[in-house]
Amino acid sequence: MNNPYIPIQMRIERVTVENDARDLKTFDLAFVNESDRENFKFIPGQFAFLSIPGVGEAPFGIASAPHEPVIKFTVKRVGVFTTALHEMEAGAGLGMRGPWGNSYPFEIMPGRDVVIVSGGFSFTTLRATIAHLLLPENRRNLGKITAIYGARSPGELLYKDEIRQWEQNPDLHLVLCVDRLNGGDWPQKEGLVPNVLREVGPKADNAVALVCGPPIMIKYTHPVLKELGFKPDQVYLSLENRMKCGIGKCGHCNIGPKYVCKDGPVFSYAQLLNLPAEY
Amino acid sequence: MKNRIISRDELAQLIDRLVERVDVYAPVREKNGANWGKVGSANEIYLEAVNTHEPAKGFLFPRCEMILKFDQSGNAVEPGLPQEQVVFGIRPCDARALMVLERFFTSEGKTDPYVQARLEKMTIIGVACNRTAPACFCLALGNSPHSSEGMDVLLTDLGDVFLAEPRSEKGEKLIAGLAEAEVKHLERRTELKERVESEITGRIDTTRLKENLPKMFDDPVWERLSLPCINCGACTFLCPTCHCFDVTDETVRGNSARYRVWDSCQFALYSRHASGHNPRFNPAFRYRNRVMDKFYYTTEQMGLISCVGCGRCITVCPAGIDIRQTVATLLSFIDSTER
Amino acid sequence: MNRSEILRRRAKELLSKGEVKMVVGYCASSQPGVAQPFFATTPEQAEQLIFDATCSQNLANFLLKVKNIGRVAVVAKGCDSRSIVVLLQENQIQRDEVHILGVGCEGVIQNGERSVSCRVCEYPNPLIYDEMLGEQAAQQAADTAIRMADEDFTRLTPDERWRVLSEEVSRCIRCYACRQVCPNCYCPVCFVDASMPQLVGRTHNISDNMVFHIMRALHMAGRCVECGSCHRACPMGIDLMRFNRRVAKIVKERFNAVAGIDITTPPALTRFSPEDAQEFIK
Amino acid sequence: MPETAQFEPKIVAFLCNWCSYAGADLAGISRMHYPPSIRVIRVPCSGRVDPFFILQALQQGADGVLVSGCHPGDCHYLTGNFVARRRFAVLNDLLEFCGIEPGRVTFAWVSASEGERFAQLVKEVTEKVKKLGPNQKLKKDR
Repeated sequence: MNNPYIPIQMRIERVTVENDARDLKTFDLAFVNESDRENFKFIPGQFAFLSIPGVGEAPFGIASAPHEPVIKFTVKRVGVFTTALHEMEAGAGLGMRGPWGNSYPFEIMPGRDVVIVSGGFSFTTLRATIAHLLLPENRRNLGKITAIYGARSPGELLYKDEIRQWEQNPDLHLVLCVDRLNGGDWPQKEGLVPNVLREVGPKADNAVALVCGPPIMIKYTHPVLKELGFKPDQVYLSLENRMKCGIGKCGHCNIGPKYVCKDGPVFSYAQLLNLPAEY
Repeated sequence: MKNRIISRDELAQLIDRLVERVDVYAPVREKNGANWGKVGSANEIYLEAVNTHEPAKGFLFPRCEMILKFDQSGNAVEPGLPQEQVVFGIRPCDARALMVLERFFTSEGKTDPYVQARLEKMTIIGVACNRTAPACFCLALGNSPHSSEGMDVLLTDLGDVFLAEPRSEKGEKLIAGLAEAEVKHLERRTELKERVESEITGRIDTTRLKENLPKMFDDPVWERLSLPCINCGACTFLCPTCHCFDVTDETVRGNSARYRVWDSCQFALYSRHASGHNPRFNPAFRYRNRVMDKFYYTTEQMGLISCVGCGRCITVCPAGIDIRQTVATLLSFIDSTER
Repeated sequence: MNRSEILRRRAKELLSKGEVKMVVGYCASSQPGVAQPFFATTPEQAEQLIFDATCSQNLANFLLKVKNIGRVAVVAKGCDSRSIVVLLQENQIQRDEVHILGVGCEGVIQNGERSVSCRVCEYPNPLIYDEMLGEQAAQQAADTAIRMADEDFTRLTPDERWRVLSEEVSRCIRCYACRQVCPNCYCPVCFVDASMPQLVGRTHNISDNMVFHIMRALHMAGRCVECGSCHRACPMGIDLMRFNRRVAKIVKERFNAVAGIDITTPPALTRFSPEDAQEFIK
Repeated sequence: MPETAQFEPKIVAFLCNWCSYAGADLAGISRMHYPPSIRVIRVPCSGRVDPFFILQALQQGADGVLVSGCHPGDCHYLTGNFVARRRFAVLNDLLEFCGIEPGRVTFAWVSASEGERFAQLVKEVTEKVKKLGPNQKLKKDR
């Protein structure tokens, strides 16, 4: 009987520091034994638990797209586990459990425009989604892809070299914005994500909106999407609650009767409307 | 499956035979009442108390359990399999609670291996209630002091003998050689059943709860209902169907292991994010979460109300809160708003 | 007119005249022998207020919970009033926001008998109040059995004392009812819940349980009013007053201080005197 | 308790930075010999020593704890050791009440000039803890 609590062994291939404060790092993990790769099939939007023996476990959104060779996680140093993880260099081993949760609704995207709204360092699963959607076999049956990604300052933007290329990519209308420009050579819009979204004003009919960011950003993005004409079942949110097991047993991540780890983390806004605002 | 009868001596011998083979847990005498204990012989068993102080939850889902041990190179090693154990003298509400926990931990393809392993190694022999306590309200939720859900064998004390009703092959094998029950025994049991059921008066209208509780979520009544609640974990830890747990790692002198320990949605940091954001920072939200989970959320998740009416959360609450009154206030509130 | 009636009459007056927004008191609960903290905000609700030997919770704890709704009246027994003094001294509540309805107390009950802390209580009447409801309670002789048991306990060898206390504490299921029911325990994040780093282990072992109870007793030094709420709240029936009685005795003998009986002298461990004994220091 | 010859006690010593730590330095500089049983943790003042540190030390395998600060009146922060004295008084009595053997946890005042006295103090504490044997109470062994 397989035990969902046993992590599979992974090895850190590469660690890239994402911001000047050095408290955001991206870890590229490789499977120690290739056989584990088969039963780790995931879709962008899902998450996994990283495990360090004796330190603990924590859930993180998978930042790499399924077609990429390594499994990417971007982690901010906030507590005991993330500090221990940040002290690890390439070559170190750690455990990974997953993939858990559902994914973004790729099955309803063909033939429609896609609007991606993201803020802060939760751009991880949406980065995976964009990379996945830009694959030729996915891109061709999609309409316009608009992505709005905001951060506090240019230094805090994740995957800088990648998003520079994406800015030039004709298949994707990427708008980067920062709360305050501090000079840098990188021209971006200045302003908060919800305002920039209103400015960009993507068309709502036949479109799907994917939103992921801190609770405060989600709170102010909804009215703007509503203004632009997005109906609740067109908007999908990736939520983040405290999680301890990932398989819907420990009870921590509940929003009303639903568990974010099992029934989410991606919910349509229509679903959330008849759930208590406990996220 | 044949109902049989078993005398007190035969029952004592049955237990003493079991004790040689497996660990037998049963209610034993404690300061003011009874509580679970491992018994060495039948005469240590004490069935006079209406129910044990703690529920039988700990046998299936222990308060602290090692789930993984890490060897020197950091590989995770599963702990050994649990031994065979017999839980004797469990009351119908607690047995139903074990069934609720089983359904929760093994639902929808994501089975918890530790609870599953214990389930397979557990024999449950229940004893029907012939007396009730002021806090008992199993009947109010449609259960009964004589129900046998979650049991392998249900015993009913008829006075001179016990009526033994098997509910699984394991149970049937256990009482195979005994004399068969006659009609008079079954009549005596029904008579006892009606008498004890008459002692529980209140009824909770569970269907109206299911329809109306979702609408009650943002109602200000919760603020007032939760004022006396001090958000301790007593009710959740003593509740036979509360299943929340925390996972924590501990390293002592070099060897580290991962543990699963009981947690409570009443604790302030239970739902706090790493960023510090806490969706249920307000004590009233946490009290609401427990009542909603017992009477509404689990009906959505598993199609049954997870409260079994054992009354422990009522007797143990330091603030004297009665969950029946909370539910009654909610229902009366629904009436007033509906008019 | 008994105290419940006086209480109801006064509560209705206070509420209807708008002198207070809420009267924090007790009402009957469904469980025999245990009252329930009750928060009357309208004269009609005040009708349910009672006061008798079942009113065992320390209501000072709830003052912290309702302190932002304006002026509040609270029913205060001897020990409750001492807790209010401690909370005032520690600036947790403002004196002008609390209207204290003092009541003499003959001791509250637990499982039908007088609670262990009431049997040795020396302050049955409130030390601080705005008005007294009914007569002062008579001072009852302390139950010498408890004093004798404490004496006998100290004569045991260290190993025996440790075995007795660790057996008690091994039953602790860390539900924190003792902490949540105590007016003195108002830390936003308790040291037991601090997880960065995890100071006290969350797994079940006697060492962590003992550390929690020793530290809690130490945090109560010079502040615990021995109301016994923690002892009565413990679902596992652990003898918590054994720790608190001892700490209160140490503070009384060493610093001649008793918690919450005089608002002008701050709690014992927030001050010092050059002449403090130091016989135990090398 | 049997005299366990080969038992080398592990003693955690919280030394206040201004007096006792300097006293230990002086003992070292003056080549005074004292048993290598103490593990020194430097704290700004004896008032900084939270009783929880002492309990945690005993939990994680220390056989004895020594807490030493400036003599009353010499405190660099004026009142640190006065406040600590009351805290240690309650802790000392409560630990004894709980059954921790007297001598397991020792409090002392050692000034910066008392190198000799510091060495003597460590000898005494080590002898006492050696006689008490390894600490079992409060020890967290999983």
